[in-house]
Amino acid sequence: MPKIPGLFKGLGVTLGTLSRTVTEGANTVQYPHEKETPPIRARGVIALHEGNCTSCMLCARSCPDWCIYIEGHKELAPPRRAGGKPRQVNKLDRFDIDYALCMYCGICVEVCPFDALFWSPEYEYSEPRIADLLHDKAKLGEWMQTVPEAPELEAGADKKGKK
Amino acid sequence: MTMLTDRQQLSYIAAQAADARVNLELETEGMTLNIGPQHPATHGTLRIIARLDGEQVVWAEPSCGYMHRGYEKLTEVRTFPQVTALINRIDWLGSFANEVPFILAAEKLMGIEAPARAQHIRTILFELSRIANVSLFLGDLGVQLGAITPVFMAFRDREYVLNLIEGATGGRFHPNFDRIGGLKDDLPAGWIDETRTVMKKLRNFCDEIENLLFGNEIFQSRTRGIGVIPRDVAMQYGLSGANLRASGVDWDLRRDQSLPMAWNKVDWKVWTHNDGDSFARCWVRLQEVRESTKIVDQLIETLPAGPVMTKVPRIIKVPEGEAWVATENPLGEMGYYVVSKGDLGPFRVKIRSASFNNMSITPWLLKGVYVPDIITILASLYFILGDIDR
Amino acid sequence: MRALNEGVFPLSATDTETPVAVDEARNDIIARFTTALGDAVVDSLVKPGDDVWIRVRTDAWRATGDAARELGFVYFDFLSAIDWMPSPFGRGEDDPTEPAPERDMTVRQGYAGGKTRMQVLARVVDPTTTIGVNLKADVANDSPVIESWVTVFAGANWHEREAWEMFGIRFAGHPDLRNMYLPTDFEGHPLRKDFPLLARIVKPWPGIVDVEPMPGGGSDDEAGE
Amino acid sequence: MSTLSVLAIDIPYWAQSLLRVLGGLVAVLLPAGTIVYVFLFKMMSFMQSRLGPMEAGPFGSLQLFAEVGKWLQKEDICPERADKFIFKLAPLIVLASTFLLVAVVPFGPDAWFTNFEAGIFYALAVSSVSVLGILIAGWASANKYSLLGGLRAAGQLIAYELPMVLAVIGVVIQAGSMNLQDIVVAQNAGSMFGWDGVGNPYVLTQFVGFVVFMVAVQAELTQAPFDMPIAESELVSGYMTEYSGFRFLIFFIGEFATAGVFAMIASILFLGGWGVPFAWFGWSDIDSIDNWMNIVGPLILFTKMMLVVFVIMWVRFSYPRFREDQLQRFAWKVLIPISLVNIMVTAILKVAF
Repeated sequence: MPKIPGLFKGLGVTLGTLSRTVTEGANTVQYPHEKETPPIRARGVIALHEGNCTSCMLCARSCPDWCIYIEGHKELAPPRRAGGKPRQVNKLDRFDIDYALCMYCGICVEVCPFDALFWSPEYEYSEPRIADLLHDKAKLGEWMQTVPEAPELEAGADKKGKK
Repeated sequence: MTMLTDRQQLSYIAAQAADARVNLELETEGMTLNIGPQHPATHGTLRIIARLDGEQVVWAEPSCGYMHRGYEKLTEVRTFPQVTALINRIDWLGSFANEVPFILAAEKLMGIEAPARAQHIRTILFELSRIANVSLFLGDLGVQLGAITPVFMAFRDREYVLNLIEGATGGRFHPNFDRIGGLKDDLPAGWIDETRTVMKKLRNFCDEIENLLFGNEIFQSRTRGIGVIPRDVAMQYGLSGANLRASGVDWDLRRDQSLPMAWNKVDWKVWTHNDGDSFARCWVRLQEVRESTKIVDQLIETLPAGPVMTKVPRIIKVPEGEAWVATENPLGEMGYYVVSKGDLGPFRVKIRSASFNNMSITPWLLKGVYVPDIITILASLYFILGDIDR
Repeated sequence: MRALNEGVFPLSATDTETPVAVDEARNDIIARFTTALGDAVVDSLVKPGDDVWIRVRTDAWRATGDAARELGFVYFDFLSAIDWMPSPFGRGEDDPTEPAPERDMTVRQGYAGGKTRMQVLARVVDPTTTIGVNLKADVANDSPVIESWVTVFAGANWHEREAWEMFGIRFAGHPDLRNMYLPTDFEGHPLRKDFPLLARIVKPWPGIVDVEPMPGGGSDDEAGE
Repeated sequence: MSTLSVLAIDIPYWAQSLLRVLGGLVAVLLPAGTIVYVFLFKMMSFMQSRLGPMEAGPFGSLQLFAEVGKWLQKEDICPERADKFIFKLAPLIVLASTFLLVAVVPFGPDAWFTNFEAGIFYALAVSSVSVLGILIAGWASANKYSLLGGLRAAGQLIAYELPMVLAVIGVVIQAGSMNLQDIVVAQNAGSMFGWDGVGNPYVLTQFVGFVVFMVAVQAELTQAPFDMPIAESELVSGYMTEYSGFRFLIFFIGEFATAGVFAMIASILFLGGWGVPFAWFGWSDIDSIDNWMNIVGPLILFTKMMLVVFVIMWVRFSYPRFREDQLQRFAWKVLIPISLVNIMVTAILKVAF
């Protein structure tokens, strides 16, 4: 035979939530109309700073899913100082990330020795077709504008410990 | 047969009798009910083949593998940092907790230890992922038993925890934040204050769930005495986590093991229950969420200053050897048996996931129960399909 | 065997914080197993403060399980296997246009040694002390068969099914040795090292350096400044 | 008297019939739609800290039409091994029971479809017809989940038929009539132990009967905690599993329309129906009531219905569900004895006073 209090407490909880929702508003975010700002560190999409990339292939090699495709060739660039020798640089022909394969682990961003890859919290880049998720370097470059500054760290953090 | 307990023998005899009754007296066949692979009670793609006599289960057998991703094979072709990204996905609700034992195993082989601050943050994030995981369990439990409201409350309050995890690590579900030798980064400013308020909300959520669900007499009549696992059977099947503690075994790897983590630096309690039934399992989990919020509260107050990364070579090669590290994950004991041959990647990783062992008891446990009790028992055993199939 | 309902475990985390050079408890485990099993214990290894490995004779596997239970190791943790042969495919990151690289294919077993390519590995724990022991046994290369533990630990059932389908190790006495995950008609045993990982074969590795050399330029393929 | 005689115009019989059918549709669909929007969409959402539908119309008020449109365009799937004719018939039987039920509900002194002397008897009998629809829906679907759901529904609905009838008997004894209109009048014109301040709503004098009746209604409507025939987490919607498109829609409408009609009957039996006791304005019997009560009466009844449905839905959104055997035990060992005792006490008091 059920005891009354337990059953009534449950009714109280739902009624309490009802009145709280009516008076204080719901927890829902009406997405297309209002947007939440993701945290600074949110791993939304990988942006490419093309000028920094030397097509060293480190990111493509360390990607667990093999979703980065890089092609490049070598070129002579004008010397830095007047009268110097022309420099040999790697020119990037293709830098594609297949976001259909990417699992957002961030290893490529971490291994990049030249700071060419960044995380951006941008998240609205869905495509109707899965093949369209293969984004080229032009598209990846556009996302560079959305890359935020790294956040301040909590008290007691040792900057040197950071890699 | 030494493995048969009295209860098992009884249910076996009952099953035989049920079969005989069905086949001879009423001249009807028992019905084979195929629960899953797509079924709301199976959290994914588990399939349970149940042979029924009316609504009573005569024989039931889970059939796994609908989501088998072959992680043990995949780890063999990946480097250690890549494996970390992969094993996030085993128990996808408590993913940070999956990384920790693997990283600890690799650190053990390399003979290094993360700095104190990193250990603290690891423990905080570990407990946060436990809260995120188990709070969803508490809500889902309601849905399995027919109450629809708790799950929305769980989703509502889990969101705060996920925001915390995302704020610190960048990933809501798959943080990939743990590195051999420490952590990828330190916490962002303001994170600790936010954590403090969220932990209050979570404790409030626990009270709400307790009033809404655990105090409800209907809930109690549905769970008490259903799916009783005696202590020795639980041990034989290698059950772990709340399932083991609900059977009266006072065992928590966080307390009973020396790992370079911060659990032994704070004050908390391991909850056990003597009944071993579904209610006990759920109740123990509810208490665990509360304990976790306490652990997090204490740890954020005592966070030591310092680096979060010790010195490790840029290209990590783990020395040859074998190591076993298990931690008390949200679902139970999760362990990695890592064999390294001094290479960039592990030679073999045996992933001992909690749900695999927890589910292996179901053929024994489901005998003789009613169809609704299948759902109760599955819900209370609490498995994540990715954790069974790996 | 100590009674479980004595409750709180004596070994708290702080007791073993500093690894000791000689681990009495774990050495004692080996001694106890040797007493119980006699010469069936082939090899053993202790990492002080960490873990203990014991390798037993193949035909004593079942007896080892029984002995473990007798000795108080009543908690069954897991049972699996290891294929010690190095993978002939490496990590699948070879250039398909080049001839396959030479690989060292010598089979080297891990802790507590071994003679065969495949070993069964199981872990049982004594819940009163929370000390576990890793048990290993060799299985023959040509027809891997070993006794089943199902009658010792009921939970070994699924683990043995998994080991059977993944490594092709047959467990004599297992009541229901069928595939755990894979379809019934699946051929091969995926976790054996000679089973190729198709995902790494159908697609070439994108990390192969293919930066075209400068026309008439040098042949260095080092990237960067 | 008919629904239209209040307007004091003579219209031909066919037109009267047409108007009655339209009135019946309104009386079934309007409460159903309101219940779905107010309780299922909005109240449930608020209880779960969310907003519910917000896009279709202001505050999602047109969501219902969007839903109906969606269901109507969906493919009408019939399983290959189903008994096709019966399978397609089942939802209609369920809905028909609702329409038959609303026929005896009085909405005002003269606003009713038919004034039936054995009204409550008829209502309880007709409400059981839906069991038939559910049972054949479960059987004809050729699906094991549906079959289990249908059988559970049959067992459950039959078990709860009895406490419901027994709970009503108390009211019938007190009112001395089985006519729903008479019961309404008896409540509003009556007095409680000599005090006639609020009339005699039977929720006060028949409180035990009211509780038993509400529990039985909850079970009859297969709402949580008695929703095992649907049990989406076990039986994946039970007898409705195989239905799609407009047949599912009919089940859906049937569920909430029946909830509305049962709530109306509950408010008629226990809450004074279309009358408000303190607004009885000195009328002593049904013939002396002013005509405008025929307009206000339905609104009052509607308000009371919403109150009753609120309780039904509140319980539904808060409780987990029973197990089938626990439900049977509850019906036979708790509800039926209680209602039998209630009848005895009522009869004794009736004779005594």
